[in-house]
Amino acid sequence: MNVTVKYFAVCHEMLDRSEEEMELPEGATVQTILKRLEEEWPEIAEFYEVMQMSVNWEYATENTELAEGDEVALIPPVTGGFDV
Amino acid sequence: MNVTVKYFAVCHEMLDRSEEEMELPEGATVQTILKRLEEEWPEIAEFYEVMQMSVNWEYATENTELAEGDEVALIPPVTGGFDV
Amino acid sequence: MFKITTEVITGAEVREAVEGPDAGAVVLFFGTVRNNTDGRAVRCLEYEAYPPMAEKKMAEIAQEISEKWGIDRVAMVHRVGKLEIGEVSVAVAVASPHRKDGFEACKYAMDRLKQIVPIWKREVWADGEAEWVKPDAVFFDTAKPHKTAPQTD
Amino acid sequence: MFKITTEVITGAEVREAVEGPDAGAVVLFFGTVRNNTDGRAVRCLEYEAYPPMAEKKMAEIAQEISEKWGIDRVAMVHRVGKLEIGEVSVAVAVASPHRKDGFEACKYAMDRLKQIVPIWKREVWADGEAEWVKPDAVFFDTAKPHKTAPQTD
Repeated sequence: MNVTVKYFAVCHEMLDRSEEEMELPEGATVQTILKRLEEEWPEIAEFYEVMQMSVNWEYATENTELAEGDEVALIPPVTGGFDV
Repeated sequence: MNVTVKYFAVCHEMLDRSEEEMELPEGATVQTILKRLEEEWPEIAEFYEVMQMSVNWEYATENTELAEGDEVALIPPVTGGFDV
Repeated sequence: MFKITTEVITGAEVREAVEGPDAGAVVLFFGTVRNNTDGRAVRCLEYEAYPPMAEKKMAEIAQEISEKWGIDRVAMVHRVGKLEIGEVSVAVAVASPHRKDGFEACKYAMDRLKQIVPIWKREVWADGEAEWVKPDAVFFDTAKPHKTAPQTD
Repeated sequence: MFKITTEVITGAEVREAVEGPDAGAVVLFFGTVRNNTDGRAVRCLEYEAYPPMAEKKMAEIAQEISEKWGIDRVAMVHRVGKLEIGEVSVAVAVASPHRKDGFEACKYAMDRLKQIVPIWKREVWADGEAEWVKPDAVFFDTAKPHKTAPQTD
């Protein structure tokens, strides 16, 4: 199946792209994407513990299962609004 | 001595004037003014317990002593701003 | 900026009075004239103030805020005269480095304004009756029409 | 009204979205770009968002406010792109029948916005360095210049 993966802020910068299509095996989860990114750029794994993931605009876990056409995103810690 | 006395809102309406000059004996206090108003319009005394007085733009008590040129005001319960 | 005005309040006046390049959080409060009070239809409101004392008391509230929160950017404006439904009667702006303090200080300003600032409201009902309002209850039902009350629409 | 925008935020957009003849208290919050962060001079800020998810999360915050306070008039707008000192990054408006609820709900909206709405800030310092910010600390120091960072003034 094919999914779209989006990268924002520091992830966008690290991976040097803002989104891509990924072909994944049936039964793939969010974890499948994280592992694939780690192969390409090992440093990104350091940020996994502070990062969240979303599937179709909703926060998801590593175990969330994916389906054809899903929009997945890596969500670094959000810092919108006003500082203090 | 002469003082200016100001009436607002419901007091303005009851007394049918917004201010007046009052000639008072030496040693007069806010109480002196309240008594004089009560003689003219006995009903006003009913409101004394919920009303405040000011002398020269500062809240005062019945016993506040007055001086020549003071500006005194009857302050009905304030209701500015927004209701709730 | 602590002001009693007969002009329309836009909000820009209080906001500009508190904004600055080092103040990141601005909290504003607007009180507007509602079309009803406890379900009774309102035609308009009339506000009267004792302007010099009202402005002095507003400045005192700002001083209290400075002492409590260390916030020096506070502005308050209250309109007087006849106000139509939806018009702004009062605007308060507070700029602060921390948003939590800004919300608290702005709320405090409104609470104190209603306690100590000499401003009075007269409700003109849709049926033409009018009365001065007192906190939590009608203070005085006017038997005779008030001088400045609109008798027709 | 829950919106990510590249346009200048005036405040009128959120205020108009919540105002009405029966809503008397309007509380607004503006977050503006400060000229310094912890004393270090800031040249400008850059915000990036995930717009569809950000707008969805804003609507969820409004739903939480509706459940907690029974307030249905909430509007939020957040700007993205490069913002200069003094410009508004975020505006929240809440109209309510009671001012206490309005202050609480507006503060809650800002608290939640900073927790769950996918928007990120990059600080561009006066000396030209830039970094993505994380809550309470710098998340990541960028070794290479960011694609959209201004390198000169």
